[in-house]
Amino acid sequence: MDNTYYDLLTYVVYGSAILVMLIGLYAVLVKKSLLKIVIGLSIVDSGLNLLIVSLGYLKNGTAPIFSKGFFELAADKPMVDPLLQALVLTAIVIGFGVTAVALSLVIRLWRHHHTLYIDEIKNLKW
Amino acid sequence: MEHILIKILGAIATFILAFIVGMTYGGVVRKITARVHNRLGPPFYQNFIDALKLFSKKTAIHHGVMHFLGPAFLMVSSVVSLMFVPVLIPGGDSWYNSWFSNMIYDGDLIFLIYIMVFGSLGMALGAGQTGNPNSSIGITRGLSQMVGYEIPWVLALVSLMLMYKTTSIVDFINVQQETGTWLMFANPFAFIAGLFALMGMFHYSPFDIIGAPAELASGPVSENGGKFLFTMMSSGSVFSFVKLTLFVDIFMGGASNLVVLVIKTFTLYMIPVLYGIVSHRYRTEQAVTFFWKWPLFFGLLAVLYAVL
Amino acid sequence: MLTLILVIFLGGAILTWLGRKINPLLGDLLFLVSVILPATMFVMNIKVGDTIAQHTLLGIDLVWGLSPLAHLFSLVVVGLGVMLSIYSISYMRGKEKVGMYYFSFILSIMAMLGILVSRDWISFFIFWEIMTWSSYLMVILNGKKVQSIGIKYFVFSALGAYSMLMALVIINSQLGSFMLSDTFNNFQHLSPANQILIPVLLLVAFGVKSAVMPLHIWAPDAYSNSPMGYTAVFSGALSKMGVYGLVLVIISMTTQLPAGSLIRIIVAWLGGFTAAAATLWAITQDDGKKLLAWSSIGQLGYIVTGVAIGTPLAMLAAMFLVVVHALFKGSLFMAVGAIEKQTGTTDFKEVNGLIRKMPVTFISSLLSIIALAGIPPLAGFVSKWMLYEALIQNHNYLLVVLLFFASTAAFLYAYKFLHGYFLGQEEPEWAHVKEAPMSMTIPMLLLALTTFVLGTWPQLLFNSIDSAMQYLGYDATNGKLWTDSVLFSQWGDKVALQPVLYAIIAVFLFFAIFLYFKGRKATRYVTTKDISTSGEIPKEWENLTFKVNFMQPFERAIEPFLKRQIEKYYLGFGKGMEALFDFTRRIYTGNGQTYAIYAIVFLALLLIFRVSLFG
Amino acid sequence: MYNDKNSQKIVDIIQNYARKHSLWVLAYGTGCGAIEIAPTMTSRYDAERLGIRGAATPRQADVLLITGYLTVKTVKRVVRVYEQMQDPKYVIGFGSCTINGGMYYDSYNTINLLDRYLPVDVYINGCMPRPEAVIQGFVKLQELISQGKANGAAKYKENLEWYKANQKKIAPKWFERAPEYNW
Amino acid sequence: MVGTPVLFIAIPLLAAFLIPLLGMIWKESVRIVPGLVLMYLMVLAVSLMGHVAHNGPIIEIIAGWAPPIGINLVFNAFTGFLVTLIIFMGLLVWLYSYRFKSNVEYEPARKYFILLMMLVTGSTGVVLTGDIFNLFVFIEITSISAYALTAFYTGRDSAEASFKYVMMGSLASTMLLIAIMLIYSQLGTLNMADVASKIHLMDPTLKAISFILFVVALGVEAEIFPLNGWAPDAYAEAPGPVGAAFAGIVVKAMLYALIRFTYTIFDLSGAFNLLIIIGLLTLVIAEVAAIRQDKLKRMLAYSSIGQMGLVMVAFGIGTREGVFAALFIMLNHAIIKPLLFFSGSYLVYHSKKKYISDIDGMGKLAPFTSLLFALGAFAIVGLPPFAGFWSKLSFLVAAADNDMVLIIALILAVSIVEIVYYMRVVNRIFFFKRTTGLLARRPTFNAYIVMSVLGIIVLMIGFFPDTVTGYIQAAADSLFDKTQYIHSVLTASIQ
Repeated sequence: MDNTYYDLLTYVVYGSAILVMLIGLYAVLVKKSLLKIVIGLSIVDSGLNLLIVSLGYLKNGTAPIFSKGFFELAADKPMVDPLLQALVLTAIVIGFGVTAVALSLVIRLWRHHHTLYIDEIKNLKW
Repeated sequence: MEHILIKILGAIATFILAFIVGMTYGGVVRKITARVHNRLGPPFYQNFIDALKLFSKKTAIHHGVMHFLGPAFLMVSSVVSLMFVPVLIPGGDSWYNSWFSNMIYDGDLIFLIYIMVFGSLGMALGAGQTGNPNSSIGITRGLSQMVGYEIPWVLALVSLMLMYKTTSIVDFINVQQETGTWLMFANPFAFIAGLFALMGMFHYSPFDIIGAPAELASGPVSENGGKFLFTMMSSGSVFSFVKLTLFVDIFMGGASNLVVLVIKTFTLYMIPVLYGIVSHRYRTEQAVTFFWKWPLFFGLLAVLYAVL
Repeated sequence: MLTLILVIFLGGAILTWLGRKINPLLGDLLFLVSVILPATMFVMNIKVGDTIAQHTLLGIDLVWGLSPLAHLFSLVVVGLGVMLSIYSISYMRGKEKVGMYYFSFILSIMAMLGILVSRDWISFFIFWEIMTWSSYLMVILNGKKVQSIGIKYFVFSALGAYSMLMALVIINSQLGSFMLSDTFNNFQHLSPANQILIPVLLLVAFGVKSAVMPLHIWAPDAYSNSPMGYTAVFSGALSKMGVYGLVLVIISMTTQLPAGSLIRIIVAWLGGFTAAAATLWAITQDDGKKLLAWSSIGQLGYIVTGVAIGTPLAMLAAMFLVVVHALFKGSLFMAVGAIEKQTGTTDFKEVNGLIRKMPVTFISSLLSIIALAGIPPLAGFVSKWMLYEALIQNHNYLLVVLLFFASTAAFLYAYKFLHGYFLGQEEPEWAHVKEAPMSMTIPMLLLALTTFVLGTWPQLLFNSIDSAMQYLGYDATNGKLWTDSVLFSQWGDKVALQPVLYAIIAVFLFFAIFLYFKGRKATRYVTTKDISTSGEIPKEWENLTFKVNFMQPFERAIEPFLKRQIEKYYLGFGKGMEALFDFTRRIYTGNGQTYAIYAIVFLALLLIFRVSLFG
Repeated sequence: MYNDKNSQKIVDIIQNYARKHSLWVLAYGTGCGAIEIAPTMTSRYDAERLGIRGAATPRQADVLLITGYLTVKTVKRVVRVYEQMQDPKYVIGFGSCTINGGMYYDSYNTINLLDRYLPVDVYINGCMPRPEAVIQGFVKLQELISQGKANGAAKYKENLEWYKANQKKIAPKWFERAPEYNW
Repeated sequence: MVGTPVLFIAIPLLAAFLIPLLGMIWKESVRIVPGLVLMYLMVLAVSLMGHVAHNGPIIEIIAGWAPPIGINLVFNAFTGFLVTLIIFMGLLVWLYSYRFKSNVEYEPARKYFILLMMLVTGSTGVVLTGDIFNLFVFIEITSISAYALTAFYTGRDSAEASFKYVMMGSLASTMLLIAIMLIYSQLGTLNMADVASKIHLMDPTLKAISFILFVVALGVEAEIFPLNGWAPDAYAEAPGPVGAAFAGIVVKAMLYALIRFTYTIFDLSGAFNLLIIIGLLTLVIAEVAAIRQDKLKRMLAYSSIGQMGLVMVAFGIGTREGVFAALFIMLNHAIIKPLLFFSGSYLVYHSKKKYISDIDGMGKLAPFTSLLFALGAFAIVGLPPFAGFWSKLSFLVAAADNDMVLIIALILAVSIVEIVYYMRVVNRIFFFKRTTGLLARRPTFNAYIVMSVLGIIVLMIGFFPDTVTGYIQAAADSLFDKTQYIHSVLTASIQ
């Protein structure tokens, strides 16, 4: 592959990741269902994770794993930044945790209000 | 010691003079009023007879200690303010002038204004203790009216004070002696404002709502007969003498002997009396606001005149 | 020593509060001890001096010393404090929240002394605030209208206190020192804008406490709502702290300003208007407490005017009035307290004819009222005379007329006060009323008699006022304005007080004896029901005393004035603000999504404006 | 007593002179007779030239002028007013109603003889008496005063029980709770 | 030395995981173990503070990789001060909630104390860490435990509050992550000191954007207007001690992160102005909202937000005195606001809706609690001689030194608003007649101790502020000394 095509592909990947984030943000800001909001949050997370992973990608890079033959490969193939992947792993775990908490809260809210319509859950205001 | 004795004798003489002149003026005013009404009127000495009768009347009851002290306060106010008013020009040409300069160097005009209201307060207390509602109503009317006329009065005095840089009455007389111009001509606006205030002070019509006999049963004095009334009456006579003399001293150049004094005070006295005879009666708030209109205007004019 | 005294006060306050919880008597005892002991220590041991004690907190030097000026004020505080503490024991007996009363009482005495000994702004401010909140506790002590009156008081106090705080941090930033003396000495080093700003801020601060006109609206309610035993301190001493501050600001700051004379004229006129307006309001009151409250505001107006004019005679008058006002107003408030204690009400329309029931209270009230009205020979006259002379000589002609008007109108409420409680018909309802206990009557009588003494021999007080004025930078006035008991003005006019007194006493005795002995045998007392009422005999329950709409004619005359209450504007402002606040808080809609939108919008805004923010 | 002829000293003569020439009248205008007071006092007949003038309250008054009939209702007030007046004091009965009830002699509600309830010094006859008669009545009273014979108050004091008994007959409740007679 | 800074993170985390296991053996241990842990940490914090004062900052390197590659913990005067504060507050919250309700079930207590331990872990981690991504992780730990604690009560609207918190929090974490990525993509490092030393190499636009993202992300947690919509709900609905923990622990840690970014990592000059602007906005809006509240805890929450705004303004002054004032306010707020929350939650204990009107006349029923509440109210509005006054004074002095006259005026005006609503409550407590039949709840013995300790500290700082100012001064100095921070971290080696 030549560089132009690679750059273009990079932008496409970045762009689609950001698009995914924006879709999630749309869901969070506009959708009225609690579940959809939670899903939106989750989508934002996913998009961000995609973005971060793709940021760390290098052309012809190899996985940053110490394995048999790694050093042979590394001689001509650069290693993908391992830090970002570690970060994304952590972020996925955290995102999972947050989603879990959010969903449990949604269940509680459903029990309490018998609705998932966010405009009706406004007992606390002003 | 001798000095003090002369002072005391002088004070007594002043008091007697004030009493006689004041009483006589009262009688004469009644006579004049009667003549204006096309009546014969009582003799000019009628007030003396009334006083004597009141004095000889029994006073069987009282309403408490302030009832006693009220007239006494009134008398104190009159006599003490008399002591501080130069009845005749001090050091004048008549041989008896020194008799009437009691304590005139010991107090100035502001002091005099304050000591003059001492009596009103005492009178008010005495009237209040009788428990007669008419008395209290009269008192509140009187005090309200006093607040009314005090403003033009003070404005007039202040304008003179600032013109001649003094607050001493003797100095005012001296100024008039030196310049030869009466202050009523030196600052006519002050005189006009002061005259309005004088009318208020004398409680003749239209400012006689305080004692209005028909509706208030003579107001503050309604529970007082006999010697209470006698004391009030004589104190009132002395007090009108004080007011007139003060006015004459300030605005009309003082008096060098008794004759001049009598002429000047009597002339001055006729102004409120004659105006009162022909005028209607103001309600309290009308009286108060009256003083806050033209008299106030003249007072301010007087101050302006003095400043310029 | 000074620290010890203040610590005794503070500890005494807490101990009294605790002691009161254990045993009322113990509380009373501790209260007396913890006021009188440190007060005595203060008077005996604390002499005028620059630095008596010094502490360092937060890197700021807190320097305590006693200036001659403060010494004068401290006399008022200590005197009133001791008198009122004795009075309060009886006054508060059987009431609620006595522990809190004692606590706040002692704390405010401490705070006032603290203000007076402070030589730096920080300790000044600390004690100022302690004074504010301890008096606040007093204002709301009876639990009536707490939210309106108390909050009003606190808001205005806070307004004043924060103005002061602002001024003093600016001073510190400009001059690098919190010391009062540095502030005044290096005032010229401030920038021109600050030279105006700081005096104005401080004037607001002190104007609030001394109830100058647009800032006075807390005062009538606060004065009348606090327990009477404390109101005397409140009006007599606590408001004087504002005056103390005004003296410092006006004499030490505005004299160094080119625009200072303008500020002073404005303040003087404000004082004059305060005196006049408060007097008119006092006339319309039907409650003794409120009447005296307004009257206090009016008297403070005179003081403020005198201070603002600032000539030697005016200052002498103002300082004299500070002391005298504390005396007579203290006595009057105590009298009202005694009446409240004995009858349970302070409404003029309910209480009548107490003169025979409470003669001592009446006599002290009478003396105090005469002093208040400024009638010779009592002390009120001395200060008024000096004030008028000073104003006239200083060419403030219209101001003198305004004050004269206020002072004349003061007769109306003075009479209304005496008439309202003591005169009028005696009612069977109040037949049981007894004179207040000795511990209440003696302090008030003592204060009233002191006004008598000071009215005749004012030089007793002039000497310490003189040293205070020399401290403020006036020339040695001794010998110019008075000798013995003769007052002089610069024009050479004078009033000799002793002859006046002798004349009055002589004439008075003569006529009193004349009236009394002339009819002593024949005269007997009849009840006040026995009056000439068109032949009608009033029934027992018929009360003919004239009380309702007492000053109605006068009120009609001043109606255009009465219609315009400053308080209404303030209330409107407050309501408007609250409505605005209510509107503002609807930003928090309660919808999580909205908050998310806020977050995104905020982010977007920051991103848009990042160039202007970060360049 | 004040008006005892035999004991008139020089002081009493002076005092009586003053009393005689300074009669302050409390006109109790109960009946139609009050209409005659006004001309008596004003320009036409001018009673003030004799030192006679109106008083506003009983405390200041010397003469109680009862102008006309007295009903049961008004007599109570009149007695009260009389008792509130200070010594020396005089009563003038004005018009025939005070003498014998006049045209109301048989009314259930008027009193016929004022003398039974108050000590009248001078009666002025007529229905109504003209101002000249009124003035003459006053002059008569002045004469009596100067002679020391106008001693109605003293009579009232002496015969207080009799007067009181008469008064109580017509308005028992009122007079029982009336304050004691004060002078 | 009793230990190393890493224990601040490790021990509570370990405790959080051990509590359920220990609970199986001895049920009471779920209550006692956190206390023991926190007490130990307190001892540790104090001794480390002493060490730091003499020997300079402690840089601890985790996992054997030296900075800038590995993760390091920084315990200097500033972070140590905050850690001590957090641990101390944690200890008080633990003591207070030891038996907050007389018969707390085993199950909720276990959850509660686990979450509390997590909260402490996260907060100390945020303060101590020297690595940006690590910071993110700790922020998330704190947040998630805070979400859960907010929703602790099942009966009320706490789930709603918590959900709002989750929404805002996860958006914030997204932004935080983006910002971290921006920095990493530009500079290739995540070590704070390293980033700080290389920040001038960054593209200015991206630098500004990443800073803005940091501000917004951390602002959500630090309750900046307009990102604080969740805060009043969370404060109001969480249990009383949790509210106190939010005010005393969470917000402090988050604010620390914000300040660290502003002062140490980024070199944007406009950042201080931004802090002042958002601080003022937060302060004004929060106080304005607080005056119209009818629920006590909500009012306290708004007041808390307002105080945070004040702290931000103080940090925005940007001078050493400003930082000193900010830290002082933080300290006072961390002491007084828990006092208010602790006493306030007893005052409205039996009230269902927690209305302010339900505390009318409480002064008679619960004198001690009421007195402490009043003390707290007096202190927080800055009345001398209580603690709040000195911090306010030092703030104003710092502001005046920078000629911020209008800001001073605005803040003082807002303080009047603050006085109004606090005094209204105090008036109600002491001077109103009891309108509801609700009885007062007697505080537990522990709560008495906690509240008294707080009250004594309030008085102590009020009368002798110099007992704490030394530490604050050192902390301010250490925050201000950027080069020293970078140097000490980057030259640290594995001992």
